[in-house]
Amino acid sequence: MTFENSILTLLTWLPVLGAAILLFTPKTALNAIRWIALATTIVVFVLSLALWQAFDASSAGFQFVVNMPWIGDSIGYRVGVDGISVLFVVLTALLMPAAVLASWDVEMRVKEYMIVFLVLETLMVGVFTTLDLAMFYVFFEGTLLPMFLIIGIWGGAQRIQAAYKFFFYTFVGSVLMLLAMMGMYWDAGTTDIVRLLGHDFPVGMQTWLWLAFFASLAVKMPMWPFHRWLPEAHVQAPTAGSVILAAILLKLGGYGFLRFSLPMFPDASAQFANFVFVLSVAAIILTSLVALVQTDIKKLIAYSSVAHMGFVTMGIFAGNALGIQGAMFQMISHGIVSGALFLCVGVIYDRMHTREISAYGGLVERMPQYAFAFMVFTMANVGLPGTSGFVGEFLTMIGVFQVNTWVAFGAAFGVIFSAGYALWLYRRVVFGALTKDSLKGILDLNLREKVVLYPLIVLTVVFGFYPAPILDTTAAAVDNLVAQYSAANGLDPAVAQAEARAPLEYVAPAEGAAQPADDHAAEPAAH
Amino acid sequence: MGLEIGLGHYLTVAAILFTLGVFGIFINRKNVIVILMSVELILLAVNLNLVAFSAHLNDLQGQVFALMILTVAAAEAAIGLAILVIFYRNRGTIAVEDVNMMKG
Amino acid sequence: MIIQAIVFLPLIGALVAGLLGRTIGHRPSEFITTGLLLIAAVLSWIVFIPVAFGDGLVGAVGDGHAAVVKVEVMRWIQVGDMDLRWILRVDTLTAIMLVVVNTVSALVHVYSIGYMEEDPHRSRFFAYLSLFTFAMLMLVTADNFLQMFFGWEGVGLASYLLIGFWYTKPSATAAAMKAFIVNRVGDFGFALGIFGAFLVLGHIDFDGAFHAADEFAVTGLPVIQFLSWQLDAMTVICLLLFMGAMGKSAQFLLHTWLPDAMEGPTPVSALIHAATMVTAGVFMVARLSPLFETSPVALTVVIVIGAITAFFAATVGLVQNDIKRVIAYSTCSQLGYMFVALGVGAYSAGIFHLFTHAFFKALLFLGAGSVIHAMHHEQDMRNMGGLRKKIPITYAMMMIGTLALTGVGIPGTNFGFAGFFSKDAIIESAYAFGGNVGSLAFWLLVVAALFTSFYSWRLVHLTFHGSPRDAQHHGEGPHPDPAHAALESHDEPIDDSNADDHGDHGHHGSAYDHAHESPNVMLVPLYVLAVGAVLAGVVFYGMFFHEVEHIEHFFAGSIYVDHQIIDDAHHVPTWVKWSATIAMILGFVSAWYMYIRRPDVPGRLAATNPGLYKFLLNKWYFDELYNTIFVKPALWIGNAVWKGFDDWLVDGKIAEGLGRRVQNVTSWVVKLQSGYLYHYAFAMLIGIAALLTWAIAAGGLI
Amino acid sequence: MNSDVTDFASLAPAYPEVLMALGILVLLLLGVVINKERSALVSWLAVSLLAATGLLVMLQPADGVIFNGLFIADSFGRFMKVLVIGGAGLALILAMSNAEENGVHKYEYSVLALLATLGMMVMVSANDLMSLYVGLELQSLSLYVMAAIKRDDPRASEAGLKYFVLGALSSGLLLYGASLIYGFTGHTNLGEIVIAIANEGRSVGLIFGVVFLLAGVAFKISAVPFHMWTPDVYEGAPTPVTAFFAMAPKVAAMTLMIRLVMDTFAPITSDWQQIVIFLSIASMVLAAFAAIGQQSLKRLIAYSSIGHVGFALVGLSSGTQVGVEGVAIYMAIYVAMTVGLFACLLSFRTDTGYVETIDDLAGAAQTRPFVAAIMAILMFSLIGLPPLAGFFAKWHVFLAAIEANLYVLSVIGVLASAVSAFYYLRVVKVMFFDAPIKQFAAVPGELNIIMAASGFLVVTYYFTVGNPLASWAQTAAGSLF
Repeated sequence: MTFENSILTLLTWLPVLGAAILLFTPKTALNAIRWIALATTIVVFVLSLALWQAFDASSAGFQFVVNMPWIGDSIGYRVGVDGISVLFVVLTALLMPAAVLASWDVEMRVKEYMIVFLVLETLMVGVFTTLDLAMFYVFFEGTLLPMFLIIGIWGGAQRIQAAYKFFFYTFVGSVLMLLAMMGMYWDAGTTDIVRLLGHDFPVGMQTWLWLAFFASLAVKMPMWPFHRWLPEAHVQAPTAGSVILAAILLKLGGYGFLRFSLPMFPDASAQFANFVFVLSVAAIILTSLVALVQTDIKKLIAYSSVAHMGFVTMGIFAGNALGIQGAMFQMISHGIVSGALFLCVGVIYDRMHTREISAYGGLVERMPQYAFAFMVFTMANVGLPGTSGFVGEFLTMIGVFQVNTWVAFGAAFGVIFSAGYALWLYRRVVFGALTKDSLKGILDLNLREKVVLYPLIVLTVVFGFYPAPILDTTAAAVDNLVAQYSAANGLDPAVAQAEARAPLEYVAPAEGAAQPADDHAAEPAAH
Repeated sequence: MGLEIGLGHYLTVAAILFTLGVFGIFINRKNVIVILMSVELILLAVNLNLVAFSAHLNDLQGQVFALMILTVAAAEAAIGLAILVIFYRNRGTIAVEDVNMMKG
Repeated sequence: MIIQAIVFLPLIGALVAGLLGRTIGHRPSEFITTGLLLIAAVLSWIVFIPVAFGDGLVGAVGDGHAAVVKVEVMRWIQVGDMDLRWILRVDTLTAIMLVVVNTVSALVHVYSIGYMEEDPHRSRFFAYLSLFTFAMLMLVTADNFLQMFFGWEGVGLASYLLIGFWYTKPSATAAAMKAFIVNRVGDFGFALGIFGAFLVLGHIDFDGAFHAADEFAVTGLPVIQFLSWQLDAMTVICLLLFMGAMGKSAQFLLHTWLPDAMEGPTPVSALIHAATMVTAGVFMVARLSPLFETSPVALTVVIVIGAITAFFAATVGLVQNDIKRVIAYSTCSQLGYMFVALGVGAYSAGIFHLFTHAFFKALLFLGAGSVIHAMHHEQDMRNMGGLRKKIPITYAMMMIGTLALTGVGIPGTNFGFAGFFSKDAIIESAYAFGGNVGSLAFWLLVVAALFTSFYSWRLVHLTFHGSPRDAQHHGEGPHPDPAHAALESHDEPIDDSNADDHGDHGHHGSAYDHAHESPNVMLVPLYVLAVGAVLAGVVFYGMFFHEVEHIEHFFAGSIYVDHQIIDDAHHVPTWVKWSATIAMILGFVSAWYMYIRRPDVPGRLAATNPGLYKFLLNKWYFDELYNTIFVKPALWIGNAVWKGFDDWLVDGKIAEGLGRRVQNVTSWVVKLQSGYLYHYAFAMLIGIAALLTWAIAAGGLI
Repeated sequence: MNSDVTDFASLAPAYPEVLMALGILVLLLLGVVINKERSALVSWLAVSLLAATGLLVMLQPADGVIFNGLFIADSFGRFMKVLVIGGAGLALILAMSNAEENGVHKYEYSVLALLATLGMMVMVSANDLMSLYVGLELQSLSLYVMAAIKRDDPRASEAGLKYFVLGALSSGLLLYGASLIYGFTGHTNLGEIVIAIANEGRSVGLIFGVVFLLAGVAFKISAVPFHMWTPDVYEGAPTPVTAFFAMAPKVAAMTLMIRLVMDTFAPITSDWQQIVIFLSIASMVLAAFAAIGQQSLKRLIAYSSIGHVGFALVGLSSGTQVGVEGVAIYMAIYVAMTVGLFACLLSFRTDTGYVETIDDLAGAAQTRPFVAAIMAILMFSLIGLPPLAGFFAKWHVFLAAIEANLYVLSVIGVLASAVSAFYYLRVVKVMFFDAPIKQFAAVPGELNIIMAASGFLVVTYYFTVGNPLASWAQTAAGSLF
């Protein structure tokens, strides 16, 4: 048992241990339950920071690896993280304490609530740390279970329908991925992801595998037009559920694309890249427009999540370092920002018990601190430079511009529309005169809410100005991925790397005045 | 050339008996007793088959099998009748159409 | 250190006032931010003076392109070979901007102490002002595209916050949103331009990009596949970048936000929407002049857009009634001038106008603020008049600003206000550029100069001359909605009919009666700016436009200097040199005629040409047009996709439809389980038959 | 032909069966003589007997073919026998609480269950059409009686009658098939049949025989379209009896199916594969849809079990060792889940009797959180949701199908599992999301233990039993090849 070989196991299963302790805590000891849950998540968070600290960013390979066969020939106990997954672990661990704190006022079935959340944390961390294909599915799909309960038990009025939709959309997509994984097992003879990454799948097979993975990941992401479950799930889920859903669970899709689709099925990925681009741009433009006309705060943010995930898929399938790094960053950033936005909604929902935009207005009058926090996250959502939201959007767009200008062109509309819906929301909720009687007595952030929101503000701004901690961590792994992807598609890796001088045509230097453009270039003072 | 009775004929007769038995089960809508008889008919067809094959193959196993079936069929009939009796006690009818409390 | 200090002192001020303002109180917040800004302003001058009057930038390194000082702050985005760092870059162009930004900002800070005296959120206001200044400084000291974009969006944010400062006013928050979103439309192009520049030039820092652009002289111009077309890469990039400039500098088509932005407190209008932020587009084009020089097409577009804006905004300015809106349209128009200068290749002239304009336009705005302050937040000129007696100092300052704006001076001599030098330089350059485009630009600018003169004097006459017309002012809130009022009221107010009807301008309690001169804390900034408005032209004319050698030495490679155009501009025919002045005089005379001599004329003119009048009054109906072709369709599509696609098709028909199909199948399947023994037996037999058939047929036994 | 059983030691492969048979006789006698009030003693002794037999199976492995080829003992059989015995034993334990109310308090019930179990053990070890038939009938006849054991209950007697009539028909079908196979191969011994088929090839008569025989077995595992009895019998029979039906007989019949197709009909794999695939798809799809329409919990479980047979058959369809391994694991997990499920079902008692419909469970999560939690876990597991055991069961069978390139079958299968999720989730929804309407009676201790054990295994499958079970199943499947 060294740090090297135990840290991931510990990180993954510690929350379940916490849940087990809760299981034997009396149901009425509400505070004990809350504190145990919080303590567990905080310990996990600290451990995740230790993991990040110990992580060697210069290496592209997997670290802290444990690899042993376990069930039969097919399933093993394999864990390890690389630059792509380690940050998701940290993100998960970061947001769980926030989720627990945001749920402090939950009164109904607190014990079950905390247990379910802790189990969910194990599953989420497990997705990112496992290096076994089957276990990936186990964790990936396992998250359905607690989330179904979270939405169904602690959700809003339409919670049952929402929980069902959440479940079925994801489940139907995922079972196809399961079959694809089995096909991969038989083709490669292992479920060890490390070995699968080195395996060349036949091109014909890749197409089918890619599509099967797409069926699952696109729903999870969610990509347009498989997104319909998301607004409903978000609207109905309790605050912490929305936070986790938006911040972590959506990232499973992007992580899956990065871990499987791109490196393992490079030919199919290249073949389907345009398809993904079309859906991504549709997501960015159409769902942004849909967000524009929402009347429910959470729904609006949910739709904006779909749009932001469009940037992620677009960046991933740009297939170059800029795009993929951008997608990685966008996912982390969106995790923080959208999580925080849902926390913000939770703050006012806890006070007013409505999510209707029209029920609010002029909150800044009574809640200046809240207005400030909400403003920061709104701006990050808009992608303002200096917030973390910008870096990801920028990198994905600049990455995809090198591949396909149409896509970048379409995606850039997101820049406009996101400002539209986010600011309009802010205007209607926070600005304006405080005329509604129901709002007159509303209180500003309390200490607990500050403890949750302020660190996220700091992160949002810090990563906007200094994204290096994230980008440096992912760089080696992403470069490796890009090199692999490019090599498989017969591209020159140097081009796909950020060097980025896509082959340009040059007009031959002019001999005389025949070509005015050249003439001009050579002698700018021609007028 | 007189008609020589061969394996084919036995099998045909058995098949007819079998079919009769099967039809007896699902055409009959009146009485459960008829169903029990149809079941016996099916078993009879099987026995006929076995014995015919046994003779044809010149192998005793088929006849042994047939004897076992006879034995078991007896037990089966006994149990069947017993169940029928308690059914009748509970419901006062043994019409097949009335065996319809549970469905869906 | 001095450069870091210049850039980061305002940030410190902003953070202190913003985060701690509630704790430390308003007054300390004001003093801290203002004090830090003053220091920054002084430091800016310390940087600038050697550039202007000495041997050039202190500590500058000639890197082959420009004499420049670079200060690396920290890393930013490093992905693959894209290496972005926070670097403060100072060269002559930046030094000019530092002076402009910090000086005006410091003065506005000082002014605001007086202007915002009664506002309960003063510390927030000062935090925003300082934040804006910081963002603007980041913009002008940018060393790469992205840092510029950061500043670009940062000033956008500050502008958003400041326009919406009075958040209880729906019109203010709407205007704030509009400003941000319209700017985002420009940024859409800017961002794509950056992507394209990175793709084509391979560098995202300016030096690398300029070097790469230089190499095109050898290699020939690149062609890229943009969307579906093979296009000249540099043209595409420059046009996209220019789109950003159009948004930020409120050029024709993307100008609609600027007049609405006047909802913000007046100091904000002076700082952001006149002197600094709106000139960011001009700065950007000048900064990227080596790139724009590779694309004549793009430059032509810059000229045409600039000229149209100058003309268009001036026409609208003719009929506006809100004092700030008049100045806002004037700003728009002047920015058009600057772009024309840039487009024709006279970058230095454009920057010159930027420089002088900052002084006199800030002066005008702050003067207008002083008027508004005096009139208790009355902004409608129809309710003013005769104020020169009440607020003589403000009147004097406004006169100086007006003289500078209209470009009063004697051609061929060194007598003239700031605007005279810079505006004439632009008009002459436009003429010198020649060709259809040059002629068009020249004539549009001259007409615009006439209009400028007219609306400027109209403003002065309506506000300060004549008799007070504020009787109808009673009973209105402190923040009337001028946009609304302007749309509602179609009568040209000038024939004092209102005043005559009510006749009681001695009426007790009118704003006029209570009008008072502003305190010194507001007047001192006016004096300083007035000095600039008078002297900025004559002192700096040599560096910006007089001689090519001088210009080159002064700018030290920080912008592209086109010898030809500047030489040509100095050798235009005499009538061209006089044209602007004549236009100015014509404008003055007609304004005098219409508003002093015969005040009934404007009303009659409006009555006889109602179509034209309404067209101008409603700003060429751009808001309505955009509302119809962009906003409403966007909302309609959003609704249609939401209700039609998401809810009806995907959810109702596919997802839940699938659920209903399942239910249908279920009810059918359940019926099969009839409960009858014979059905069960039959099912088994059917099963056997099917299996037999299948096994034998598929097994090939038949 | 001389007997190959010459001394007691040569009976070694059949020791468990011998022990069972003797034990049953003793218990029967005991039951006759002891006081009626003390019939619970017989139940406990029956459980002990099963436990002893189970231990004997596990601890004294003896491979071999005895009784002149009628009986075979191999590790595959042992694996399945342990499941059968375990399932039977657990079902007996389930029957003990409130036995009187369920009509299973009579000592005959235990004895019948043991007899049925003995029949199943013979089925598992059958190596001849005759022993197969005898074992099957011993099982079936006992089950018919068990279904109707609550004599004064009209529904139970209807269940018994339906089961009997259709069972008799299916026996007839099976026998008819057996006679045809005998006729066309000349043998009743499975080992000799396989040689004969390999030598002589296929014929229409043989295929007829195979279809009839498999149809007879399919009835026992309740594969569609031979499933019709299942919902009615499950609903009508007392719940403990249903629990018994749902576990051991399925395993035994499935074993028979496996042995027949993998061993006896190995030379005509492509023929039986078609049949099994048909059964599999039909079962999965029909069960998924039909279950959605159910209100009765027991009917729901009936359809669920039909569906699970379909999934198990997916593994069998592959015709490979991995497939058999998968089915073996599937059945083991299925038994573990089913026993827990019935324990939950028996725990939901109101003062007026057992809950019948799904809606009766409303709000159970608040009134009976432990039972509801276990039930929810089991429901999720039955869906096949990871990380629960049900997922690993599906993983193993579909893995085999994919290996055998049965893509269409696999896709239909997973989609059917998605549809089936609908009705499992409904139970969770009713228990967890709805408001409580009923008060439930206290839960007997042994049920709590069974539920806890089932829940524990299902939840911790990956860590606890996953590994040993997989290696054991591997060994077991290996013995067939």
